[in-house]
Amino acid sequence: MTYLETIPSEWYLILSAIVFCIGLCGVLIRRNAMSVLMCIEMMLNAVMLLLVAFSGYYRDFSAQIAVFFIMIVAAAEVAVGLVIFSMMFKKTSSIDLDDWGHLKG
Amino acid sequence: MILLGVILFPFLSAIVSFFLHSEKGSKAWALLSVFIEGFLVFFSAYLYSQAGYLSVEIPWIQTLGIHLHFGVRGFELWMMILSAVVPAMAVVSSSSKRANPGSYYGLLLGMQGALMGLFACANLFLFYIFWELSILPSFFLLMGWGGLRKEKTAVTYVVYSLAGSFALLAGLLYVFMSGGQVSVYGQMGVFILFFIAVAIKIPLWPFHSWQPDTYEQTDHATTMMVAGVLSKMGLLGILKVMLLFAPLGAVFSSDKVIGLAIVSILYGSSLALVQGHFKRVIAYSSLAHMGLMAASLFSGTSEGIQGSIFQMGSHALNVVGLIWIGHIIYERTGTLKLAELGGIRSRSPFLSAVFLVVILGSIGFPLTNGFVGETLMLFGLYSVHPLFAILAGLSLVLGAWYMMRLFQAVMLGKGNSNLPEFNLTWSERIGLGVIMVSIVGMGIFPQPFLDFVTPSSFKESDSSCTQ
Amino acid sequence: MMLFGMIATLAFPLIGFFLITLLGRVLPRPVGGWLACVSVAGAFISAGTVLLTCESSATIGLFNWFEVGNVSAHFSILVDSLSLWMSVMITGVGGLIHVYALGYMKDDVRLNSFFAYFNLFVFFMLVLVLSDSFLGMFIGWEGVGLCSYLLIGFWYETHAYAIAAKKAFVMNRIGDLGFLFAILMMLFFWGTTQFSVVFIQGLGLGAGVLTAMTMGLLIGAVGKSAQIPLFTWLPDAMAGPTPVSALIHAATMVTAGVYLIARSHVLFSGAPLTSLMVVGLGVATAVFGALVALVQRDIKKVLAYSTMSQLGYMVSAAGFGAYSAALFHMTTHAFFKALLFLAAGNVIHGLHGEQDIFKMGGLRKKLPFTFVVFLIGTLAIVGCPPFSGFFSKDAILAEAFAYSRTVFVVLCVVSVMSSFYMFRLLFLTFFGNARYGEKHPHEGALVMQIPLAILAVLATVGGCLDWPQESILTPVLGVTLVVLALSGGVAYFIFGKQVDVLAKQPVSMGYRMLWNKFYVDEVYQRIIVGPFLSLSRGLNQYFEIFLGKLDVVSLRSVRWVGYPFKKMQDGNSGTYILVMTVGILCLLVGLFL
Amino acid sequence: MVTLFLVLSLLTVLSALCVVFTRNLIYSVLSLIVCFFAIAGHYVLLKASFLAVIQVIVYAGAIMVLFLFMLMLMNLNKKAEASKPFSLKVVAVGVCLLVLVALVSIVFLSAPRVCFAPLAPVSGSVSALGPLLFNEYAIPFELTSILFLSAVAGVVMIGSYGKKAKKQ
Repeated sequence: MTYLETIPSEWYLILSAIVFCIGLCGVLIRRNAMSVLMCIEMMLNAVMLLLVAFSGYYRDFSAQIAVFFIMIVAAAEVAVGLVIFSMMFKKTSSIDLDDWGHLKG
Repeated sequence: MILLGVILFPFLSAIVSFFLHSEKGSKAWALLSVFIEGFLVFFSAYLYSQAGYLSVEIPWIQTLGIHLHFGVRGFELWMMILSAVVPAMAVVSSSSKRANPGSYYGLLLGMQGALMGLFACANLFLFYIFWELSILPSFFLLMGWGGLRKEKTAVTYVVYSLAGSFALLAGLLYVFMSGGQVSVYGQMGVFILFFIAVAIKIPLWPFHSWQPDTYEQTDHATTMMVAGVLSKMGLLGILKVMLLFAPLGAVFSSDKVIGLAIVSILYGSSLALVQGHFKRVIAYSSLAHMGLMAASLFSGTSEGIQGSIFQMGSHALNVVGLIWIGHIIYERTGTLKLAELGGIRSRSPFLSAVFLVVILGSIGFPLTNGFVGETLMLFGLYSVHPLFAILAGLSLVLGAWYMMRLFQAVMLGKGNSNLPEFNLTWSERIGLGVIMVSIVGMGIFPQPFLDFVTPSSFKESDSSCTQ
Repeated sequence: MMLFGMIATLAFPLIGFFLITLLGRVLPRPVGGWLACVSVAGAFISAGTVLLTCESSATIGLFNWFEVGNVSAHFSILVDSLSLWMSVMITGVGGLIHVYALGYMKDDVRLNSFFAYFNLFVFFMLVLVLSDSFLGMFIGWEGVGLCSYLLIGFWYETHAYAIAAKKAFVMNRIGDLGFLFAILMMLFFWGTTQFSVVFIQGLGLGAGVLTAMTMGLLIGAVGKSAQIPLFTWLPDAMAGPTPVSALIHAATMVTAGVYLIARSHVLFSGAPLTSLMVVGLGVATAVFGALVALVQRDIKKVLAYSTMSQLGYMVSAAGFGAYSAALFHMTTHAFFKALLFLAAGNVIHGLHGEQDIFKMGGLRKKLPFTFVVFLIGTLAIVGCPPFSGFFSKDAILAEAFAYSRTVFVVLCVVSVMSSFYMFRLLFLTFFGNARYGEKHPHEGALVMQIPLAILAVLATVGGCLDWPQESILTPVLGVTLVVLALSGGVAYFIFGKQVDVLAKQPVSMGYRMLWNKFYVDEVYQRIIVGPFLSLSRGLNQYFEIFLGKLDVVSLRSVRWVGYPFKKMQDGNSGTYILVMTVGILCLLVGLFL
Repeated sequence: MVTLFLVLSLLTVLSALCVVFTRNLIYSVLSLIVCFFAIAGHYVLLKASFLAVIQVIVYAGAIMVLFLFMLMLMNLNKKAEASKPFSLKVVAVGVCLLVLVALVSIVFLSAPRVCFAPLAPVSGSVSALGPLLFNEYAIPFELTSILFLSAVAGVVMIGSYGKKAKKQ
């Protein structure tokens, strides 16, 4: 019995849902820009986990390619995000999300 | 295919003219494109007189079944000739010593293109597009080269026009949804919606508060376009759209509309009496004339309709003449306030002679183009009800009064001493001469123009909603 | 022959007008004037030859103007005894006045434009008289109004003259509105305004409709011939140069109303109510004019009011059916009124613009020729037997006698009053002590004297044109002679002697009433013009501002509605994400559960 | 095998909670690294060995190092992090739980469509992924290089923003 038969797909779904919601909760709660960024990374990983799981279930590698591309995008995103935070830090000497309210309506 | 050329050419020349920056170059280009456009229109008029009906149809958006359908009938072609002549006058009379003349002439040509499209379009969808398109250039012209209070005027102008086109859109959608066969009550609703759109554009009495400011604030070429042709769009809206899509509505409420139009006639002519500014007098007088034309369009008699279409042409000519003279005076004395003007007749007899002829044209003096139109229109109103004819006839008396007051305030009297010398340049002399001769010419031999707009040309093509 | 003659009559003044306007600057000064006189004379000769040679009446179609639906208008000349006679009179008297104007306007800077307008006026008057349809007549009708505007306001530098011109034009236009209304009715019923069609089918209409149509025509005539309601422009029209007053406001234009009524007598006879109105208006105007003329000081104003009262005569005559008498009186009136005006012009010219008769007097010695001519004119207008006035006025009085006693009595009283004010005018200007200070009046040039002489001859001989029946001659002769002697003596007794006239001005209420012409002008101003202007000013301020406010309010209400949504964008990215997650949650629930 | 799965998922969830609810930033970064290693473990379990390695290198290695580097640079540890108003936190957590409940209920309510064909398991090794990556997905692969280029350009531009301002 291969590994995949033993674990029904629902479990993976629930696991990635939990991690995703924890990440979402982190984004909502934390005021620190860095932790928000980390939580976003976590949400991405939850999705990637699911993708890989289902690529196994469907025997189709294109999902893994998708994961590969998501990783690339995430890397680029973190890089740009961090630079923006550093610039904002230089400007407002704080990386508290609520202080950055200049673009108000 | 020439119709497409007639419509697209102004847009192309407008785009080109946006890139020109030198004063001489942009004016030369504007003149060239205006005359080419004029040639194209007259050539299509020739074709129309041979073939009897010009149309071109190109499928455009298949999914909605909307076609680029341009079809021209007698009175539409008459309006296209008008919207070729008036810009020509505007360009000839405008001096190019202004900020970025290229875009100025570009906007004028763009407006001309929008008007050509509107007059030639044969389906409601295109009608709406060009109806909207014509507001844009006038707004930018007002903002770019307007008078002192141009911001407020521009806002009022755009708000009114867009409210009108919104009503038009609502009516259009209703007609489109019901696939052309509109129930009786539907026609009433559609009629009211279209009427609002048209009443704002003409303008009729309660919807006119944008008009005096716009006429006063815009520079003279735009005023010529707005007063000369844009107001005729409203009237054309009645002919093309309302009478086709909401005939029952028109029949049912024609008396109310005529009543409203007569109120705007009396209101316009009585207010023109007390205006202090040259252009505001023209604004209110054209409010009165447009009211008369709208009223006679609804009179339902073929003479009334034909007279009003003929009057559209003659009113455009008169208004263009008046505004041009206003511009000449403004250029030399720097003011158009009636209190500060006077005594120009002794300085330039030619200008005062042309001014007198144009005034006579606009108050409907026999042997001028105004008289033929007024008589036919008053006849149309008379056949609806004699009282309407009497009330509308009052505009003749009041017209004489405020026009003579204008003539006297501007031309007669001693005039203040520091009035500059009034030698007209050759282009002005020729232009005004052409206007004068054509006013009297149209008055003595109106038949060729009247044959052009015979009502038989109404029935040829029924412009459906989108095909 | 007739075709060519008629077209020539019409064409001459038009060509004259164009020649003078176009070549105006090029021509040396007097040539423009002579050109005008030649063209009018040419028109006179061609009209005269056509009158003498051909008897049959005909219509010559020129060009069809416009045809729309079942409404059509053709422009063509109608040649019959009435129109021919009128055109001969117009061109004849017009020509003489042109010649006179050569002398009178010699030193005016804008001589050419003056004669251009004069020729244009004669052209439009001919169009009015000769056209064979009411629409054609309307062209002449308004054209004549325009020329009177241009000529009254000829010296446009002075503001008052320009206002008088505008007043004349607007008032004429009110009359034209009535005329146009009648034309619209004709177009509505028969699709054309051709005389032949209108007069044949005219009686077919119902009485009410016919009355309305004839009422329209009456309003037009009242507007043009300065009858009661629309007459205040005539005294102000004296602001124009004297030849203008002579030609337009005495001989030709003002008689257009009478011509209109005479021409459409078929319609008027079919509408008894309107002809009653016509008689009433005519008589009222005659009385009013005569009364006011009694006290006027300005020589031209006196003549203007006397024209008004004589017009009242003609209109009332046309009213009670005496069309031929009215036309005959119109002709003789044209002669002697033009004569009087031109003689007055001589006096004014001599006294360098002085028009107040209280500042004249004793001009008998200084201006003998003008005095003789003025005397002939006065005797003619008063109706002294040998002169033309007697015959034409008595023709009307005879018809009035046949029509109704009261009208006859009133008209007699009017003729007594008119003889009184004419003699008053004569004695004040030419007799008594010289009150004109150190001005030294001199006779006009020869070119001014010849037309005066010809007109004087016409005024005397004019009577024999239509020799009345013998029957009424003898008794009426005696009565008029007695009346004349009486009024002449009284006038001489009051004004003739070397008396200081200024002191004698009575200041009674009646006098002041007459002096300000019953305050009619002020009444119009306060009842019609004033409130109308203030209404439009009020509308202009308050209503336009109200509309302006309406726009601002509607714009502001849109912003007020949008404001709460604006507050939500508070810049805190946290709340944005929270709202977004709530949105996603709702989507999830909505779509999948 | 199942126990291994449960251990790893428990580890992931705990470290995820730890990331969110620790005060100190360093601890949250470290717990995130642990979480990434757990997920890499999951990949290994799912036979996606190539992805597991990539995960370790890219995420645990590169990105987390970057985070640590930025934290040290901005020495954020000192300041006590201001926290959001309590009521907002409760609402946020409530919303997240609701989302979780919604997701889980979708999983159980929707009909199970996944059916496993008992074929031979396929390993997600590099030899299997490589040809796929460079044949079918060649274009997206090249596009990622452009993406990286723009990211680098952006970073350089924003990064140098401070220096240019100082120079003027």
